[in-house]
Amino acid sequence: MTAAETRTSTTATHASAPTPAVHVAGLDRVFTSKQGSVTALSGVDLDVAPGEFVSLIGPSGCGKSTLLRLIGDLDQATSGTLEVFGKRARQARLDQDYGIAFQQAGLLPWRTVAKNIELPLALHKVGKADREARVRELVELIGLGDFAGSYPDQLSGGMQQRVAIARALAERPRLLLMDEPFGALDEMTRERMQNELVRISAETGAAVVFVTHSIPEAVFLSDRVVVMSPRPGRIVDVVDVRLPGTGRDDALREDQAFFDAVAAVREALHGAPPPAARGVENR
Amino acid sequence: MTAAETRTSTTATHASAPTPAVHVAGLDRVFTSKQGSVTALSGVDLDVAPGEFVSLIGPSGCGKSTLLRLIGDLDQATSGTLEVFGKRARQARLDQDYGIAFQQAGLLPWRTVAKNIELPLALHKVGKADREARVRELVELIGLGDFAGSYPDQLSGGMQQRVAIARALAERPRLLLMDEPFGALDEMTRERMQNELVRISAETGAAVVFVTHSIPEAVFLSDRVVVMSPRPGRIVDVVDVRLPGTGRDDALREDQAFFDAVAAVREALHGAPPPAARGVENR
Amino acid sequence: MTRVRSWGLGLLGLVVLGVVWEVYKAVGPDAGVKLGDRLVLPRTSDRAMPHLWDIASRLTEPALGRSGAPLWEVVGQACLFTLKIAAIGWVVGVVVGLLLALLMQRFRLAEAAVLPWVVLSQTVPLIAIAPLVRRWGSQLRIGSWAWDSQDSVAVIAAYLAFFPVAVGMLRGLKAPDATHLDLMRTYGVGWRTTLLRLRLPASVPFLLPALRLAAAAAVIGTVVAEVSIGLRGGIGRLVIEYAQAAGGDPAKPWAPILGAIVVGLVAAGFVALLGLSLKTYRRGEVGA
Amino acid sequence: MTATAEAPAPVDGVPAGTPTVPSRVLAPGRSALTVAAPIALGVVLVGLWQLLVTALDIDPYVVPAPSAILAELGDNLGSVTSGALHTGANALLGLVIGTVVAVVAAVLASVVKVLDSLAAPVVAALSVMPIVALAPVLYTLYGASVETARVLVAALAVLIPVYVNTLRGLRQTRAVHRDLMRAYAATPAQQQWAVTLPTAAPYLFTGLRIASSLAVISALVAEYFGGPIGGLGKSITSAASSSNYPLAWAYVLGAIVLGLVFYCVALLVERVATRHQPGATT
Amino acid sequence: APGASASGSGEASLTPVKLQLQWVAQAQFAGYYAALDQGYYKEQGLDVSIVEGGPDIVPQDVLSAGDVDYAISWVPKVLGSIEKGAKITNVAQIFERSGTTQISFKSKGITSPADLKGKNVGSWGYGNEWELFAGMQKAGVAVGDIKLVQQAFDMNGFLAGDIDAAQAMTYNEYAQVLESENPDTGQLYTPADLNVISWNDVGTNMLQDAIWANSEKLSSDTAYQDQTTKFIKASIKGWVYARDNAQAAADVVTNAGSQLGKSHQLWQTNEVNKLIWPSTSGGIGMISDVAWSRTVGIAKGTKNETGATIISADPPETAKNMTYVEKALTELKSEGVDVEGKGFTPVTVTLEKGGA
Ligand SMILES: Nc1ncnc2c1ncn2[C@@H]1O[C@H](COP(=O)(O)OP(=O)(O)OP(=O)(O)O)[C@@H](O)[C@H]1O
Ligand SMILES: Nc1ncnc2c1ncn2[C@@H]1O[C@H](COP(=O)(O)OP(=O)(O)OP(=O)(O)O)[C@@H](O)[C@H]1O
Ligand SMILES: Cc1ncc(C[n+]2csc(CCO)c2C)c(N)n1
Ligand SMILES: [Mg+2]
Ligand SMILES: [Mg+2]
Repeated sequence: MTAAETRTSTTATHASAPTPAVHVAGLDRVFTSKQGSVTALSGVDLDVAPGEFVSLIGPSGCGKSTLLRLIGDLDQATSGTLEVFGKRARQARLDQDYGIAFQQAGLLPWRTVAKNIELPLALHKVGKADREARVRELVELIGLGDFAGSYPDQLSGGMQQRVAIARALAERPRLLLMDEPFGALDEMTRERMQNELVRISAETGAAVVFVTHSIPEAVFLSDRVVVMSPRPGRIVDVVDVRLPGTGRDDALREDQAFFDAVAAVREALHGAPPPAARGVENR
Repeated sequence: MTAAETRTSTTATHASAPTPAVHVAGLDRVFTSKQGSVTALSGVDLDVAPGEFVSLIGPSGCGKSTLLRLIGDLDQATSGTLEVFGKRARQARLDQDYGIAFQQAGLLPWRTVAKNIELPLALHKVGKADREARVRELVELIGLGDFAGSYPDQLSGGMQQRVAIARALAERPRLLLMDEPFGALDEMTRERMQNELVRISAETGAAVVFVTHSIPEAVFLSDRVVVMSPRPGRIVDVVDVRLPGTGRDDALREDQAFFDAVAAVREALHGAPPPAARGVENR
Repeated sequence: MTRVRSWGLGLLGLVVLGVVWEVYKAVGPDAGVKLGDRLVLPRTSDRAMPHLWDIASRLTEPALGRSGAPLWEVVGQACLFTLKIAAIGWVVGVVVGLLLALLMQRFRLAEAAVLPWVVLSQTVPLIAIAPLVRRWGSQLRIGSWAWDSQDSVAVIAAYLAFFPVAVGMLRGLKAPDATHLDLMRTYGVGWRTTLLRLRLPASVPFLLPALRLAAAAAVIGTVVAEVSIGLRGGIGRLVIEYAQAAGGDPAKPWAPILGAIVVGLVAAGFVALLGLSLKTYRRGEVGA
Repeated sequence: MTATAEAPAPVDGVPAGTPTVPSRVLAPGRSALTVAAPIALGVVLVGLWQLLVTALDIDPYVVPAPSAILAELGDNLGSVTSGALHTGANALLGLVIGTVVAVVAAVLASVVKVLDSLAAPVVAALSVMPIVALAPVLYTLYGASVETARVLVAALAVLIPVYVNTLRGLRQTRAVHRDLMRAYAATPAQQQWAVTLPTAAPYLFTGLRIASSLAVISALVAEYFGGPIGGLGKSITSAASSSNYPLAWAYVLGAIVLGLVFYCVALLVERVATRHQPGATT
Repeated sequence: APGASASGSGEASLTPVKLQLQWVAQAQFAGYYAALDQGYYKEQGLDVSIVEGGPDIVPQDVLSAGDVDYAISWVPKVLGSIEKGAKITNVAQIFERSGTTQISFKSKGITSPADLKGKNVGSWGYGNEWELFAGMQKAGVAVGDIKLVQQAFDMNGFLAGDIDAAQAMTYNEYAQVLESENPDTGQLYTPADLNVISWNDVGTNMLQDAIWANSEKLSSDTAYQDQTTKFIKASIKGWVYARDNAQAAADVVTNAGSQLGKSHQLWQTNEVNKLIWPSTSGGIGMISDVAWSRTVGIAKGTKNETGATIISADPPETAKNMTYVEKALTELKSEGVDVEGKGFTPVTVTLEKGGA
């Protein structure tokens, strides 16, 4: 109980850094259709510092994807402020300030692994030599050096997802947007990918906004976990889960602090305090 | 450690009941294709007692689905013994001794909810009045009384899955075969469905063979968890997870015994003992 | 609302086409536009491109021939005649196509052996078979019923119509998910019940476009066969006969062309209606 | 004209956790079967045909014997080949023109939605109209002593299946790919090249396969309505009109082979194009 | 089909007979339609149905196949079929002259076959091309010297100038041109605008429309022999009617379902009459030996574009048999019918635009 309390800060007051990677204030998104209107997001405030890892968690339909898409300028807010590195989202998109990965790997099936990773570079007219060097670097990073010439249909789901992540990293974005990128993976691959993402994000120093359904995943990866509630989608809680001095390695998964953080998020998510102090993901 | 040890029985010695619901001995399944041959299952022994709830867990490709399909006579073993209620699998299938549910709900899109549930009854020439009574009973059971006339595309994924389960139950089978039936559901729906399945299986007294990727799910639902390993697919461990006197309700999810069982399965699955006594599902 | 809009745009499209026709006719050289020594844009003489209003007014003038009826009426009669034969051909083609699809679905060997020949059958030029069918048919006589040229034309129509049905229906019959097939197997039901309860309903989204293509094919086959064997009464025969007047009466040959389009659209419309009655079985379809 | 059944559009995005098992695993020896079975059936049927004709002494104008057809084919191989080249050239040119126009039109219609609606009635009319009925007016429009009208008949026959299929393909762009291109701030042209067109390619090639043998038949039937001599169509009719049925059928055989060559080449191209796109089309 | 059959309900005694035409209903076949309309066939105890042809219908093969009892076809086309095994016999040579011409606009300066060299020359094919080839051969023009274009059902290719010299039947395509407007003058074309090469003048004319019968049945079936005489007799009466009542005969054909315009139909009737009358061979239906041997000679000696000839040897004796027509003519003469038409004078026909 106390653990949960101390770690839960009800407002997102992390705007101390000069320009936040993401600055969201009073953001609303209402979808109107023939059937009526759905308030997907209502009054969302959030700041993500450069290099910070923030997860969005919440039940299905609470607006996680919508928020991510707004940040990526793949969708327009109904009202509110949204800045990415101090610019308008559209400008940030045109400046290629972020990389993005979706739940489905979304590789182009007619391009090889290398060509898929190369895609954003090719589109932005990066020179051939630079492109090739970067691709070589990235396929090694994701451990698919031997598969550079393979086509997506020759890869397993997990391998495809790794390629998608490499593609998102290709232009060394300062911000990574990831929408349940590991949703389709089996448990073991997922765990490996998590470790890899931790390594990559640490190496590149990019800020990450990460959408997930899994509490342990959010806790394992993040500095802060943003807990959302549906209809209308709003932020109900932001849980600080990074204890100073804890590395995000496999040992963490078995650590008491980890279980406590999971419990805290679980509590924030389900609204009521759990019967026991240790919350646990139930799948 | 000790907890794990006491609960782990390395052989499946539950054949004390008169005729087991499922009796598998020395089962092999080898797929041969142009590319070569894959040993999907090798030397699998398993008995499931009537009314018992057994989960199969293991990494992707370890042969869980294959084993289930063999039991359901949807596929033929390469060698070994397989009996369902003391009969050959084919006979059991023709006698409609089991009901089956797949990962995808697999409803017929052109039939309403009621008509989908009614399908097996209609195919087996159950009288109209009986059919209607049974369908009414089942839609209530799954809490979709108001949706009997709806078409599958008008239901959410979770609702569809419930219909599929009702369909599997329609003929009151003594054995339920379920292949990751909740795989596509979000966490909360999934939890609800688990509770419902527990209730249903208790009410009907059917034996259940349940395939899942999720350790907590397996532990929550089952009497025993069968842990498998891939290439060749074999049973590496069978973990007794039902403590006498524990009910499978929401409280269990937060119980110490539950965490211990999860840890035991996790250990069996990953091969090495975890650094701490409490294993935890990491997604 | 959107329906009104799309109809409006469709009509506008026709108007645009008409305007393009007339404008090109007005500005284009009589001898057409050449690129090198190949004509790329057509001639614009009145003989090659009659004014649209001339085509329209020609329709209201007498067709010549016995009745003295206006051209549109004569062409309309021919449309009905052609439509009737095409309908017979369509039905026969659909039945044959369905049977072939069932055979191929049921027996893998049949599929392997027959399918290539089904494809091959469509590479045989109709003009080669039309007179043959007439000749073979004329040997047939069952009781008081004797084969006549109309039957030959219907057979030709069926020859074209069966193809899309056989191919489309085969795909449709194979369309059910593996899960659904497994399900039927767990119910211990045989091929027939699986066919009735699963394969046939699941094939509807494939069957309907196939039926529409078959309808178009049946009309095409009917017209070509009518031309080939000179069967009197239909659009095809008018194509030949009105061509003879093309020099002195340039608008006239366009009349049977319009007639052919009308017949095709009516046939396609009929299949669309059929599709409405099978709506329940198309729920699985993603917005087309 | 004829186009093979359209499938309902593939579902956008494969559901997560699709089974690890390929839905249909090729049994060993199946590919041998696909070659041997049709040949066996063909041999049986042609044998039966030959037997019936010889046994019943059937006149050639009822049905010529396969042996007679082959004999004529042997004697007139040069003429059949040159006829096939003549007709094949028209068909090929028509196929190319029709495909290019259809693809350009489909791209325009997919980008500018209004064009699609505007074209709808014309497409509907063309797709049900016997193109051959247009042949006489096309000869008048483009001249009776050149091949143009025949090429156009073939092109028109090709137009509809390729247009309809390509347009459907252009609409299959997956949402995730669209988002991706937007995230890359790709220009519309880049989006077309990188995603939209490659996604549509298998559909285009399916249309092309349907159109391939259609182009041959159409070019051939167009000869019927006039134009320079030398093609297979004219040869078939003139052989038949002088009661030389075995020769007529030798030309028909040439037409069949030509149609099959077009079909098989298109099929091959389609296979290659669809190689890495699971569950694309037909 | 209207006018196709004359069978009445109470006349079971009539023998059903089918006649296969070479083309669709038009005045080219006026005599047969007139005979049907005037009840001449019925008088002979025949219930005749007329079967129309079409582009791909080969009348002589329909006859060989036994689908019909008689067929109308051109002699050179049939000679080829006979050599290919068709067992049929010319029992009445209705047309004495050839109606085939090669027409061109005056401006092209094509007045003789020799002028065809280097030109786009139209022909329908389908066995209609042999007189042209013979004429060219006679004038020393090789097939390779011209560009041969298959002519369509219409004359637009000619009118547009794509075809320099087009094949035209005097009774049909020639009239089609004269029914068309000259865009330069806004008036219909006139004969003065055209040069006409008639194969009758060149001397390479071949025998055209004849009545053909089944050789085997003729040789064995006495009822068929008898019926043949009756059929020829009634047909000739029909042709005599068409000669003496051109307008009425034209109307009969129009009523039988022909889509041709009135003036065109009358023109065709008149021109066809000119091909028959006056008969110089001893009566309509008789073949002059000169014409026959010329036809056979050309059939053996003329090569088409593929180098083939129609026939390689003389036709069998059974290719023609004048017994029946002679008998019919004798009977008709005794009935006072003018079967030679020595005094035949064609009518004057004014063609209207579009043949209306
Ligand atoms: N394009 C749209 N049109 C209409 N409603 C939409 C649209 N996109 C999202 N919504 C609605 O907005 C809400 C939030 O959707 P969103 O996809 O952001 O949820 P989510 O949190 O990502 O859910 P999940 O975990 O299932 O992915 C939902 O109610 C959804 O129905
Ligand atoms: N029909 C088949 N033909 C060939 N190989 C097959 C076939 N079915 C299954 N296999 C192989 O057998 C192995 C076991 O497959 P199975 O589907 O049973 O795994 P699973 O444990 O259910 O995996 P998942 O958790 O991914 O569903 C896999 O390696 C698979 O590729
Ligand atoms: C394909 C074909 N095209 C044109 C004609 C034209 N033709 C040649 S002779 C003749 C008059 C007597 O029938 C006519 C109209 C034909 N027969 N076959
Ligand atoms: Mg989402
Ligand atoms: Mg499985």
